[in-house]
Amino acid sequence: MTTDSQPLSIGLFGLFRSLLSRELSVAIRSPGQWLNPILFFIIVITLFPLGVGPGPNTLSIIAPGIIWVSALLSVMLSLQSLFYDDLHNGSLEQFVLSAQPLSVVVLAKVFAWWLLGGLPLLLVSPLLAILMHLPDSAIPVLMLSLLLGTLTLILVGAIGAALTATVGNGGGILMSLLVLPLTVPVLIFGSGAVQAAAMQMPVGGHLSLLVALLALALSLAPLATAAALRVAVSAG
Amino acid sequence: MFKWIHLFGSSPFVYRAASWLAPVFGFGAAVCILVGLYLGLVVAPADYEQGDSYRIIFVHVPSAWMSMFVYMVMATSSAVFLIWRMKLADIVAWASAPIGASFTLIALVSGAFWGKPMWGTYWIWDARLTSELLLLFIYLGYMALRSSIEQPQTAARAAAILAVVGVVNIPIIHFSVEWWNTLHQPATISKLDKPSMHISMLRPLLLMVAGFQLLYFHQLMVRVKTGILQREGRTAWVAELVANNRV
Amino acid sequence: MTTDTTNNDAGFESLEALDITVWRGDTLLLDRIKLQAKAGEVTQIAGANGSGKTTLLRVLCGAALADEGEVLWCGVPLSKQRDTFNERLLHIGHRPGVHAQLTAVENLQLACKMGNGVISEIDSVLNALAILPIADIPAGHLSAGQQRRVALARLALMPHTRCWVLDEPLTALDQQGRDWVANQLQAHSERGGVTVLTTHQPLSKNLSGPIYSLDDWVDAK
Amino acid sequence: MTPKRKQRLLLVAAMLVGVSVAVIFLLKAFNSNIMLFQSPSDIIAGKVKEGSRFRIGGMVVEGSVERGDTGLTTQFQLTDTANKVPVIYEGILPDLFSEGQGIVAMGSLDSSGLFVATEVLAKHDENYMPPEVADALKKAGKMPGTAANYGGSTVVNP
Repeated sequence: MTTDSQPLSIGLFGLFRSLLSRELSVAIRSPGQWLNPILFFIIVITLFPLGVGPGPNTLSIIAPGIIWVSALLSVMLSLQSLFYDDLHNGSLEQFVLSAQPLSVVVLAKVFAWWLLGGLPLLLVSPLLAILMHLPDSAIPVLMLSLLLGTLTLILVGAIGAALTATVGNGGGILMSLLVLPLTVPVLIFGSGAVQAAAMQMPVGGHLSLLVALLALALSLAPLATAAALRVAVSAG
Repeated sequence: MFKWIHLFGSSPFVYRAASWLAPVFGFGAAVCILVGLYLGLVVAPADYEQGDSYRIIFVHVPSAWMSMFVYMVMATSSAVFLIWRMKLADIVAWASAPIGASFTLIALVSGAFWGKPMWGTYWIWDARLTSELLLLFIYLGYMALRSSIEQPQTAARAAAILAVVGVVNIPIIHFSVEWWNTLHQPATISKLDKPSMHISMLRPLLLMVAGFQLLYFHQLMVRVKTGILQREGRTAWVAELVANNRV
Repeated sequence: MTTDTTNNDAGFESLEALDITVWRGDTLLLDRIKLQAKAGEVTQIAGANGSGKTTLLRVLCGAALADEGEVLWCGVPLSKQRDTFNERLLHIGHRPGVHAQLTAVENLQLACKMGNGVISEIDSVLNALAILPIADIPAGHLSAGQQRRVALARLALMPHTRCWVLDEPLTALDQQGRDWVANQLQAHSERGGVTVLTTHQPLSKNLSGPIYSLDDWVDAK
Repeated sequence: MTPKRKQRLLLVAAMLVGVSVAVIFLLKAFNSNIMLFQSPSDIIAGKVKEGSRFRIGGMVVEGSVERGDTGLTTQFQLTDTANKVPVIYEGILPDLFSEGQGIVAMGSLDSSGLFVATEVLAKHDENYMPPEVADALKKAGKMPGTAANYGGSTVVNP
């Protein structure tokens, strides 16, 4: 067909970039969206010494698990509203009905969300590691595991956010219910890497698995999210 | 050549087939389970190491196996529904979810009862039990998602996507939990070349597996009938069924 | 712009609905709706509130699925040519896709990038719509009519689109705004484009085309 | 090729690259041997710091189990056939705990090199058979999973 030769004025990367800057401009104007999850992360972690007791030995044993579980919960909390605005103001419908690939839209949103909801966790984690008496040698591994892990969590969580976008009240809880069992591998290898580092055991295996999970999530999760968004839009 | 496949798009045909098959499967399941229980609980000898407590295997292993099998059926029919928009496939997935969840629950509870004599506690975070627990959560999530979306079409498509996502994830979850805790025994029957189970114990186990399989098909047929009636309630042929009191 | 290539099928394009049936729970919302929107005409869908106008429009542009029936673009089902159709579609829905936290310009820039629109024209179009002075305020602070105008600006920014599906484009607009929309519709029709819209306001007399009333279908049931 | 087709091809290619990266790193992880517990040899070799918590896996040395006079304290030695580590545990042992059995214990080393366990888990094997068959196999020395042929490697990589 001759009409197929109409050039697309914008490449995939250009599209990704403009969507990313759109998401970031929205986020800058509503700072609660990304500030609250990071505060939640810090507060939850400080609750554990108060609940479990301040003994440095106990704390250092549970530290990798606590930090990772808190990161997981904070990401899930922040993800609940990932598609809410765009579904309700009709932007999502425009994305679905455009000729641009929806999975690129999803990737841009996910990446923006990671910059706002994942990267800050990564940056404050050394501070929390010190509060939890995690051995200093484990801190680089903690940060690296969070870097790989939070991105995977957001990619997987986006599927849940898209599936529950049309569910009004209680959609957030439902989303966690769907997604949390699917995030178990990330939790296992993420906290496993930190634990291994704390015990001075090799961490290469754990980190390789986190990279593998991330690569798999990057290539498959946006497809599932895009499919779920089409369903959400068709519900009106 | 594939003309017959269109029959499965016809609800009255499927309804009649299910009505006919349900008692057949039910009878087969009853026979297999009764004979299997007799052979397993009365005829089969005690184990050299675990004594009589190993006999829980005759319930635990078939239900654990079914919990996986039913999920595979659910995911496959969900994929078929997403690709070809075949309504029957969605009904099968909808019908399978609670059955699969029940099998998972039975596997968990029987595993816990087995764990008491074996490990000295009802629950330990062993790999097999943990993945089974996560599988139960996935089943529950599927059902929760289905029931939270009001529009039946939307609910069906969203749930189907979740089932397909789950089927990619379940092997990964299984594998990672396995690594996380490798204390459980390796699968007993998966070594097809040389089952490490004595024939007197293997026979009732296989019978129980067949019985549970048939039980699932029986339950599936019953629920598929319900599902068809729910979705086709507004059609003439259902009205006719009701009028003739043949539901 | 690449109007010379798209004009090849001008005058032959059409959007057709074949027996569209939609159930909302146990009630039949749309019952075997047939309609044909031809090139160069403005096809109107009328009907009382709740008669299913918005749903029908969403089915026509492919955002929602019908329980039965099919939508054809140039004789080919939408499901078989999603991308081809989406490149030619301009849809302004009941929720117009204007993000409250972005300014009019930011909203339109993204719309142009997604839909291959003319970014350089944004300022002049906003000027014509009399909202240029408020173009740098987040859209959430604008009035309903001003937000409508932001959404409608896409009509002028994407003249290459061939099929316009508009849900109540005239709502909340004053006389000047309605005239602007009528001019855009006329220009689109003259380019040989297809238009389907719903409205409660009378359209300008220059715009010709069939009117389908969903109320008639309700009566026929 | 139309831009649209090219774009779609690009996305599919990116996806395939992603999946292959996943496979490559998966294989890499398999080769790098994630250790879930330390073996007695690792501990003798000083790979573990005193006081840090870890899991130890091995086989209970025949004849090494001593029950304490008071209460539930048990002391025994764990081996991977090459080295031995003494273990002390206070609590109820699982039924399957016996000499020659593979177990995993959680705990930490004290200053004298004694492993203080807080938890002991018994591995049980994957064989089910009547006692007579087991006896016959034992007599013939073909019993799977017993001390006779329970190699160190089986314990370390179950």
